[in-house]
Amino acid sequence: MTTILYSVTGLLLFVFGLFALIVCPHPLRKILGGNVMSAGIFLFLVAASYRADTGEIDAVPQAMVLTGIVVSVCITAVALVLSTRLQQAADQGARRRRKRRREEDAGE
Amino acid sequence: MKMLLTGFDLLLALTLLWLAWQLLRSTDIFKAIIFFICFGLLMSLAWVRMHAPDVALAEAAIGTGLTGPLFLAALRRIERKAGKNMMSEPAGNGEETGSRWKARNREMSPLLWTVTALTCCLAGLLIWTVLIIPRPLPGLADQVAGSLAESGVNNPVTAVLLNFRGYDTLLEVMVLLLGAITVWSITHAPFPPRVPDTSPVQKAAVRLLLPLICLIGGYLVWQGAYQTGGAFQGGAVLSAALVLLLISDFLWLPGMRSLPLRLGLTLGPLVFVLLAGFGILVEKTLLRLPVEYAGPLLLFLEAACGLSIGLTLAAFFAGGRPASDLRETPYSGEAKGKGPAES
Amino acid sequence: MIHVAVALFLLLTVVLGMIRIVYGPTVADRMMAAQLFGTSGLAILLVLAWGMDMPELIDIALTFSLLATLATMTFVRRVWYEEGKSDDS
Amino acid sequence: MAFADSWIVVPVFAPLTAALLAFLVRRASFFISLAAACLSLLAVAVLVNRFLVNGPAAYAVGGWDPPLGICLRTDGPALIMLVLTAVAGVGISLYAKGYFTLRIERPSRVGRPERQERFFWPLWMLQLTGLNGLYLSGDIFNLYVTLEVIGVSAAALAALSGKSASLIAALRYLLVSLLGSMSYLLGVVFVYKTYGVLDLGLLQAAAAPAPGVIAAMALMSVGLLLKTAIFPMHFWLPPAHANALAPVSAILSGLVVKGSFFLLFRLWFDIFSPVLPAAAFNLMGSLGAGAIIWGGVQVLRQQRLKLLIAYSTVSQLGYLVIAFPLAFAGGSSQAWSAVLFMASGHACAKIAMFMSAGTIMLHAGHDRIRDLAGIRAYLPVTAFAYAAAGVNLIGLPPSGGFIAKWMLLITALAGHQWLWAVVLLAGSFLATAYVFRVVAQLFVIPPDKPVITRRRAGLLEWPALIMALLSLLLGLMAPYPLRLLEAGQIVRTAMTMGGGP
Repeated sequence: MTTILYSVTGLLLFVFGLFALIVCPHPLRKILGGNVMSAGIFLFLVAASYRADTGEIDAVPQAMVLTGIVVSVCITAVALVLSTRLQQAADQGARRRRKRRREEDAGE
Repeated sequence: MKMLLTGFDLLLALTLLWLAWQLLRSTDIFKAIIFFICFGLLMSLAWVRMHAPDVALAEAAIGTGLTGPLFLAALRRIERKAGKNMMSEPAGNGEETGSRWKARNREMSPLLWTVTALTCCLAGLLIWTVLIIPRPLPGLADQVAGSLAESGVNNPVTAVLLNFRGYDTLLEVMVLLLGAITVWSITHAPFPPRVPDTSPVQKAAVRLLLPLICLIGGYLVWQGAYQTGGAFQGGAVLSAALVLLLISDFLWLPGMRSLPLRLGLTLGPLVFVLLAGFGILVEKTLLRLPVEYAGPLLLFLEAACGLSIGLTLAAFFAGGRPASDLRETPYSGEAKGKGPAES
Repeated sequence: MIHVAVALFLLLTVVLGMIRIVYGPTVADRMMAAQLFGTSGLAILLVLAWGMDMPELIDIALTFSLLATLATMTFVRRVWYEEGKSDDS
Repeated sequence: MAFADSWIVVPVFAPLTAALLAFLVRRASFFISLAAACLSLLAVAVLVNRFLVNGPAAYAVGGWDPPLGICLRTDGPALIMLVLTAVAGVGISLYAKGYFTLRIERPSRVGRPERQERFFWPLWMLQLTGLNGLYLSGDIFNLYVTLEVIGVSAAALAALSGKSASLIAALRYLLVSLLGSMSYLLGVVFVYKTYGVLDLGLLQAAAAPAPGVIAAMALMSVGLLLKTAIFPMHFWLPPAHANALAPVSAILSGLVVKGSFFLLFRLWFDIFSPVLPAAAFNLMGSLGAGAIIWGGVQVLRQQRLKLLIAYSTVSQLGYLVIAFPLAFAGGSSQAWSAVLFMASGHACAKIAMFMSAGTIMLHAGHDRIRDLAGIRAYLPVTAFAYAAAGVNLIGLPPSGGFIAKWMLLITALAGHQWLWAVVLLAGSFLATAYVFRVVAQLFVIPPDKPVITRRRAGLLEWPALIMALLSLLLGLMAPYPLRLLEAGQIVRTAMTMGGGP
């Protein structure tokens, strides 16, 4: 019961994240979606190998999830820095355009 | 008892789903990030319920403790122009004001309908597959238990992570380093204000917390061999100490030299590679550890990796290479604490 | 038995606390709600540590409590605090 | 286990160590990287030699046999990809040195090319680590980690130029690659849930129809198709490849997409072929047909040289998946030998093309095809390299592309699969059209055009020519790769598990 419940929750989280990653325009939202997606997969992975009746714990999926969490924080950080840099570039471009326009106005 | 536990699980699962839905749907990005922090917290409770305390600890330290602040810091940098109306409730859809990602019209376009329908189908199919798969297999639990004595540690998760599947972990540590190199290659860290106005309360708090956090981080790294803990969790806690320093805008930070940082970042992977080579020399097999020395070697490895991981995660938070790297100096450029224009 | 009931009750309060996050109205309210959330979660962890006989959960609670300051400080310094400053960069 | 067995780890660990050192000691980063590339080439040569003598090898990392530990394996297809990567690795390293030297000499902005170069080397070495790790790995979760190494370093390389367009493309690339690897990972979870093991060899033995397998294969395949940019999931590729620095474009287009494709190929043919229905193979074939035709038409519409080459990658990748139904129906090894020929020939040709395009861009300052007339007079070697690589894309003898398309066509005709045969021929016509469109421009001498200054560019021109000639002469060298594949095939049928120390 517990296994099924958490497995299904994990899969639904995966689908939610997938939906956000595809549909939302804002990069932060996309990255959040990716995080939810990976959390869903990890939950599914551990829930699928958890056996409530015997209480037996398989360490391999847990190690896999640890690896996955670290990888996903790494990708999150890179994506965040990329979007920050992108915003910076856009701001700079806008400032440059504004300055040029001002100079043109002054020239006239 | 059983029913109460089921009730707890059900409530937890429903709340997780509701939170995920909210964080993906809410109009305000800041709200979404707060939801995300709460989401991480509840995920960690779910890990506890799955009897995976190592994962719960990692989720607490990395997933929530660090990712949340990462998002908050990035939000500030991205939504600068939108900052004006962040204090009050944004009128209507304040999500994308001023940023380059303008809010699209919220009407359901045919494309959106298609994507929604497809994802619903996907969810249905996946859940159906899970329901028809027979009982879970024993997996590799028996093998792990059988070889645990030769691994040099008592915690099965650490044994899998560092010994049985050490190659995976080496590549994973490399992914972290790769992330740090990527972040450095993209931009330089934003420069703190020339005269930081950190409040005395915060300074005092940092002074109190810093040694405590370092202590706990070291303790978690050391404890990994016996029970819950390990290089990743301990490293994440160590990085929290560095992040506290970064947030408090200490003056000496912008002048940080790049070489010691690079040494620190590569220390863990270097030790790992040396250990792998040592395995070839001594046992003629990559990454193989002599059984009698496995314990101390793994502890040494964990310590080195913990340090590097802490530094790497802090580098993620800093959001770029140090200002002194490659002949960039903090205040040589334009005035008013703004860095030299990149690109 | 009793610990599960207490944990369930605490989880319920957490769910109720979410109202603050949803209805705001300011960012500070939301941040405070999240912090409160963290405190309740910590309590749940401690209760479970005692009830499920898993002492390692105390370490998790400790980590949570230490790292909660991180989010708050980031919020104060990077989101809230710079609000007041002139922002022409 | 003997010392000599450890050669198998060198292709992974040489670039890995080089990445660490190149990040630490930046002044020597080029020499460190070149040394690592050469060392991997040497190691791959040793591996090929050992393979021909001893047959496929398995190496249990850390002395832990599967299912607990991770196993590295060599077999025919993996070795072909390793040889390709190692050769291309040396070529690209040399070219990149020339490229950055020239850019630093004439800086567009002070300090920027230096910075790009310093970060290029460790990232490139990590990319090489990921690719070699992927080809050698025998564990589906370890493959996920290598996929992430490849994905992140590819996005980082794509962002290296720092232009707004390339940043947008890199962010999209990163997110797409995240989506792909997540989908793959969920597939891995389903596999683990169904069979309880992660090792490829054990999976091959255990592969029997089970409820979770179709879901697992669908998820893993979609993820890998997305990463390989197979039509209609190719949307991210042209901007990412076209806006990157020239050596980076060569890496991305020549090597990176081949990595995820190789994994797809391995899963479909080595592991799960008994449990997959014929319809799945036909679906893959139709994706390939779509890629060839749609991509080919898109190429013809491009006005920029680098975009043109990037779209041609989309089109050429179609040939790789169109072989799936052919190999399934033919039941012969010919179709999948053709796939490997196609992959290596295309990799060499595409690397040569992007190198030439980069050289042209450095000299002319732009890459508008309209204004490139007569470049041959100034950069004869580069123009020739472009044309020679084009011959491979069209599939004229004696190129590797010719052998591959010939084998595919033979299989299609033998199996009476006329539709695929028609698509193959149509693709060749489209390729002819877009290759000659550029080649004609390059070789036409215009009456009065501003002379571009030719600078000393040996490191820019010769690696491109050598890669182009390799792709051109691959057809003549065909017996050697085929020998590797045949040796692998004997063992494929009787592959034994484990093989630890």
